[in-house]
Amino acid sequence: MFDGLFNWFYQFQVSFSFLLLSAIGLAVIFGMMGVINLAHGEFMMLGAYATTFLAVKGVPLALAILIGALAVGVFGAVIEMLVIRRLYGRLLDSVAATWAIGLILSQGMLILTGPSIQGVSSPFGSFSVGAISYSWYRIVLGVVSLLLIAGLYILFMKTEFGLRARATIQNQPIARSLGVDTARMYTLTFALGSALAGLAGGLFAPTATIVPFFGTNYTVEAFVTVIVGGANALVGTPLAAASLGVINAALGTKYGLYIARVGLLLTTIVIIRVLPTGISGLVERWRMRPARQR
Amino acid sequence: MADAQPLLMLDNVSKRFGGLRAVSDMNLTVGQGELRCLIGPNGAGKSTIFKLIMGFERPTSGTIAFGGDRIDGWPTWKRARQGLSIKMQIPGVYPELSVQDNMRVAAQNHVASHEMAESIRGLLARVGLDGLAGEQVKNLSHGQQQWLEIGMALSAKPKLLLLDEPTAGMGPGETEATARIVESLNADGMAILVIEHDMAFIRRIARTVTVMNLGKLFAEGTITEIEANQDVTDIYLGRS
Amino acid sequence: MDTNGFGQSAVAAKVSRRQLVKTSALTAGAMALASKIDVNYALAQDEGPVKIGWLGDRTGDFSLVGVQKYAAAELAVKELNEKGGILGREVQLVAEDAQSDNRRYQEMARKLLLQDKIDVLHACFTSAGREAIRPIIDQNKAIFFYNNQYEGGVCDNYVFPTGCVPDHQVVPFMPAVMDKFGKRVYTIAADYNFGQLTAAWCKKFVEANGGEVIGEEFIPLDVSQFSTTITNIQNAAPDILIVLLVGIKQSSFYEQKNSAGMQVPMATTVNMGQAYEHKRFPAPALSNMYVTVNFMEELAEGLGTDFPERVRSVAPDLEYVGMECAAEYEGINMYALGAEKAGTTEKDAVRKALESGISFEGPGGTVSIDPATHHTVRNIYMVHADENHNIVLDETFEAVRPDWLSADMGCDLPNKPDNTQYEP
Amino acid sequence: MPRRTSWLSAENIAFVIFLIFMIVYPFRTDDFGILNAAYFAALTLLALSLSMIWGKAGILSFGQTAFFGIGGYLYGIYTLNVLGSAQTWVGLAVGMLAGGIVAAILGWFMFYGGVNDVFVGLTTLALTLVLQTFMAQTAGPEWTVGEARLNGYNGMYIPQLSFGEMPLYGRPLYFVYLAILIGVYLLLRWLSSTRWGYGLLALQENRPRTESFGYNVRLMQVQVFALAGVVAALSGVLYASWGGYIDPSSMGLTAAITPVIYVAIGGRRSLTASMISSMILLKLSQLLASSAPEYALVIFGLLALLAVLFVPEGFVVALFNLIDRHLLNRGGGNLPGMTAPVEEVTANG
Repeated sequence: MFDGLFNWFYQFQVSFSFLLLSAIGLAVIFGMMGVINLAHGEFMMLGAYATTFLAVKGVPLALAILIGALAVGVFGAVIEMLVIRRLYGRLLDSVAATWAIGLILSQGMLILTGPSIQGVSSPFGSFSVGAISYSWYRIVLGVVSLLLIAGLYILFMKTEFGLRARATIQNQPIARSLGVDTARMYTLTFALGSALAGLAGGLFAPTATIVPFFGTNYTVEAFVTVIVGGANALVGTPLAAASLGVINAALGTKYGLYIARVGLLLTTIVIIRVLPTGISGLVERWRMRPARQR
Repeated sequence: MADAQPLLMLDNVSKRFGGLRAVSDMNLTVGQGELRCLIGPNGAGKSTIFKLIMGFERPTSGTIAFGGDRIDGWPTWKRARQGLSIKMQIPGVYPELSVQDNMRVAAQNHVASHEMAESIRGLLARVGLDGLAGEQVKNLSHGQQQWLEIGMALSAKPKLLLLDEPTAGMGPGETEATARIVESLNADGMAILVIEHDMAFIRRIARTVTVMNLGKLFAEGTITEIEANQDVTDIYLGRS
Repeated sequence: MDTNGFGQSAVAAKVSRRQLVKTSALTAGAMALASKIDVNYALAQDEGPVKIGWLGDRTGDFSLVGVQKYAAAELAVKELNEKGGILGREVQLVAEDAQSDNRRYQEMARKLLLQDKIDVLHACFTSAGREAIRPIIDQNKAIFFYNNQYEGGVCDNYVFPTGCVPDHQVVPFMPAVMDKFGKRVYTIAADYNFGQLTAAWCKKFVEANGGEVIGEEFIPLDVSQFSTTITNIQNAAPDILIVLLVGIKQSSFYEQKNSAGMQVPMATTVNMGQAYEHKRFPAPALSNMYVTVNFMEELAEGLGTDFPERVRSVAPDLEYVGMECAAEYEGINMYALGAEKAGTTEKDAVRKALESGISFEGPGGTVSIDPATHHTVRNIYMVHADENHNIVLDETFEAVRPDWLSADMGCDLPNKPDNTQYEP
Repeated sequence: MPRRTSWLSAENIAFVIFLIFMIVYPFRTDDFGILNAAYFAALTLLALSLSMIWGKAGILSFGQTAFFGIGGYLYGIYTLNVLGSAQTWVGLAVGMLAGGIVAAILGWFMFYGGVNDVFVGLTTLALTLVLQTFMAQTAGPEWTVGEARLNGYNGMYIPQLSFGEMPLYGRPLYFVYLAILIGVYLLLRWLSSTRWGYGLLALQENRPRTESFGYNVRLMQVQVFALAGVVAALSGVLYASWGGYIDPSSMGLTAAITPVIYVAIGGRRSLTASMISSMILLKLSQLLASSAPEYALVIFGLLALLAVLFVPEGFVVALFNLIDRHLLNRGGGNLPGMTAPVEEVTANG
C-alpha cells in the first residue's frame, strides 16, 4: 500500500519537476514580455553543454550548473539587446527570429563539438522502497523546482526588481513615466528567463544524452505547460505542471508512455478551448469572485 | 416626424466587470433623428454604454432594443448591418491601409460595388479629406484620423451614429469643423449619440443631454437645464 | 520483359490486394519510364568514372552513425582507386547528406539517380529512410545497397540489405542470453517499425526457446524521460531486459535506469554497436548490456584487422568505428566485386553477378551475398559491456545464414521478382 | 496626385517572369530537374496556404503541415482502397476535403472559442504534434484502413496520380503541378481582392473594429482557415503522389516551421513573394545540403534572422517596393496584392 502510494508520488513529482523546469524560463519570458522564445530548447542545450563541460573538467556539479545558468543568462541578455529588442510589438516576427536563433545555436554547436559529448552521471545514487529502486537525483530535482518557485515568488513579489518588472508588464508607458528603465527591465527579464532555461538544461544534463539537439527533448513539454498555464509564470506554470504531471504520471504508469504523451497533448488542446487564457486566466477570474459577491 | 417608437432603447441595463459595476440599471432612449449628448465625469460608464450598444460587451442584465428588435444577444456585426455605427474613442482606423482602403473596408457591407467609388468620394469630401485618398492612414494627423473615422462610420449609412469624443485632441478650428459635420448629418435625419467632455462643443450642437455618474443615469434635460443643475456641477467637481 | 520489374506471377501467390495495388502502380510507373531511362543509362554506362552514390545522415539526429558510414565510404573508394579502380575505371564517390530527414532522402535519391547518374546507391540508416526511397529505387531499377542493421524482411530485386537482420542477431542470440540469465523477458522498444518488428522477432524466439515475454512497452521516438518505464520494469522483475531503443533522445534511458539503481542484464540488436553508447555514457550505465554485432572497434584486435586505423586515416576525428561503418565498407567492396565479375557497370548485369554469390573478406570476417534474398551470410559476435564499459567477447557465431525470408516467406529473387517487406 | 492605373507593378512583372521561367525551365533541364521542380511546386502550395492566412488574415499557424499530412494520408488511404486511375483524382479531392474539414472544425474550435494570435500558433502546433505522435505509432498491422496499411514511421506507399494507365511522370507531371500551383495562386489573389479579402485585411489589423463595420469576423476567420487547410492538404496530396510515399515526419516540428520561415523571408503579405521565395529557398536549401551540409542550416537561420530584423516586410516584398518606387513611379501605401481594387476605385474616381 505504502509502496504503491510512494511510487505514485514519485512518478508525479518527477513529471511535475520536469514539466516545471522545462517550462519556467519560457513562461517567465512569455508572461512578462509576451514573447514566445522558440530558442528556449537551445538555451537549455547551452546550459547543459556548459554544465557538462565544466563538470567533466572537475568543477563540482552544483557549481557547474550555476555557472552554466549564469552564462546562459548573460547570453540571453546579449540576444535581447541585439535581436529581441527590435521586435517588440511584432510578436509573430519574434517567433520566427527566435526559431532562427535556435537553429543557428544547435547547428553551430554541432559544428563546434560534433554530434555528441561525454556526459556526467547523476549524483546521489539510488534508494529502495519495497521492490523498486528510485533515483535520489529525481527527488532533488523536485525539491529544486519547489525552491525555484519560492525564489521567483520572492523575487517578483518582495524585491525592487519584482516591483519594477510588474509595473513594466502592467503598463509600460506609466512605468516609464515613473522612472522605471523599461528597456533594462526587459533585458533583465529576458536574461532571467534565459538563465532559468540554462539552469533547467544544467539540471537535466546528468539525466540525458548531451547532443546539440538536447533542447528538443523538452520543448514540447515546455510549450504544453506554458499553454496550459497561461501568462502568469508564478501561478499558472506550477499549477499547469502539477495538473499535467498528474495526467502524465497516471497515464504513463497505467498505459505506457505513448498514451501518456497523447493524453498530454489532447489535454492541452481541450484546455485551450475551455480556458483560452490558461490556468492563470482561470485563477484571475476566481480571484474576482469574492469581490463580485461583496 | 412620427415618434411612435424610439430608435434605441436601453431598459434597466447593468454591466459588471468582476466586482466593479460599470453600469447599473441604466435607462436611455434615443428617438429617430435625435441628436443627443451623453456626458459625465471619468469612469461614469459612458464608453461602456457605447460598448454595450455596439455589442463589444454583453450586459449583465437588462435589455437593449434597436429599431424595434431586441439586440442585446446579437453579435456586433449583425448590429452593424442593422444600422448602428460607431466612431471609437481611440481612433478605430487601420493605420496600415490607405484612406481609400479604410473607407472601402467600412463601406463594403453597405454599399454596392458600382456605387463604391462615388460613395467614398462623396464621404471623403464631406469629412474634408478629399485629395488624401491614397495616403496611408498612419501618416495622417490625429484630427484627420478622427474625421476619417467619422467618414468610415458614415459609409455604413447608419440609422444611429455613436460618436465617442469626436473632438478629442482637436484644436478650436478642427472642433468647429467637426461640429458642422455633426450638425449637417443630423439635419439629414441621422440619429446621433455623442459622448463629449468639451462643453463648448456640446453647447454648440446639442439639444438634449443625458448625464451619467457612477454607472447610473444622473440627470436628463436640455443643455440649459443641465448647465443650471447644481448637482451636475457637483459631480464634475467630485462633490457628489 | 522479365527485366521490367516484378511480374504479376511473383506477387499473385500469397500477396494481399494491397501489395498488388502497390506493385501494379509501381510497375506501371516503371514501364512508363522504361524506354526513357534505359536510354539515359545506356549513355552513362561503361565510360568515365564509376560513380558510387552515397546518401546518409552526416548531420541531424542520426549523424553519430552517419559520419561513421561516410568515413567507411571514403575509405572504400580510396582503397579501390589505389588498387586501380573498378574495371580499370576510376571510382568516384558522389555523396549527399540527407540530414536525417526522409524528405531529403527522397529528393537526394532522385538527384543521385537522375542527375548524377550514379551506378549504385549506398544509402540510409533508418528503416524509414530506406522505405522512403525504395519506391524511387524500384521505379528507376537502380541498385541500392542498404548496408545497415535492420528489422529484416525486405525482399526486393533492387535492394541489397547487407547488414545484420534478426536471422543473424536474434536467432542465435536469444537462447544464449536466456541460458545465461533466465527465461523471463521484458521488452522496451522504439515505437515504430524497427522496434515493433524486432520485438516480434524476439518474442518469437524467446517463446521458441521456452521463455516468456512478461512485458512489452513501445516508446514514442521523441520521449527522453523513462521514469515510469523504469518502475514498470522493476515491478515486473524480468531476468532479461531487451532494449530496442533508437535515436539520441531514447539513449537517455541508460543513465536514467542506472541512477535509479536498476540492475538487470540487457540485450539488444543495435546499442553500442552503432552509436557507441558505452563510450558516450559514463560507466556503469551500460554494464551487462549484451549485443550481437558484425563488427565493433574493440573486436578489431581479436579479428586481426587494422580497419579502425584505416578508417581514421581518412577521417582522423572519427569518434568510433562501429558495426555500420564496417557494413558500409563491406557493401561498397561487394558492389565492386560484383561489377568486376559482371565485367560492366550495366545494372542488370551487375545485379546478376551479385546474385551469383559474391564474397568479401571484410573487417568482421567473410561476408557473402545470399542470392535468394540479397542479404548476407556473415559472422556474428555476441559481446557485452562490463562494469567499466570494456567490451567482452562472449561468443562467435560463424557464417550465420539469413534464411527466414527464403525458407518461410518464399523469397527467391533471381527467379521470383518481388518488392515486399515481409513480417514475422 | 495622379497615379498610374495599370496592372504594371513590380509584383505582377515578377509573377510573369516567374511564370515564363517555370514554363521554359523543363525544356532546359534533365529528368531530375523536372521532377525536382514539380516537387518544389507541390511544397510551395504550403507556402501559399500559409501566406493566405498569415499574411492576409493575420493568423500564424504551425498547423499547415498537419493539414498537409491529412491530405497526403487520406489521398493514400482512398487510392489504395478504391482502385483505378480516375480514382486517383477523386482521391485528390478526398484529401483536400479532409484537410478543409479538419481545418474548419479546428478553426471553429479556436475562433469561436476566442483563441487568437499566439495561442492559435500554439494550438496548431499542438495539433501537428498530436498527429505526428499518433501516426508515428501506427507501425503495427492493426493500423490498417481497408487495404491501406498506415505503417508508422516507415511511411505509407501511395499510388500516383494517373491519366489512363499512365502515372504522371516527367514533364506531364510537372505541368500538371505547375498548373495547379498557378491556379491556386490566381484564385487566392482574386479572393484577396474581393470584399471578403478586404475584410480579412481589415480584421488582421483590428478585429472588434472590423466586426463593427458589419463583418462576421469569426466566420471569416474559420472560412479562411478552412480554405488554407484545403490548399495545404492539396500540397500534401501532390507531395504524396510525387514520391509515392508519406510518413509522419512530414508533420514534425521542423516541417511545421520551415514554411513559416520561407514566407517570413519572402514577405508574408504578398502571395507572389511567398511563392517565389518558397521556390528559391527550397532550391537554396537543397544546394546547401549538397555543398555545405554542416553549414546549411546555420546559413538558413542567419538569413531568416536578418530578414526579420532588417527587412521585416520580407526580402522579396522589399524588392518589389523598391522597384515600384524608383522604376515604376508608383507611390507607397499599397500593399502588394492589393493593387487591383485600389486601381479600380481610383480609375472610377
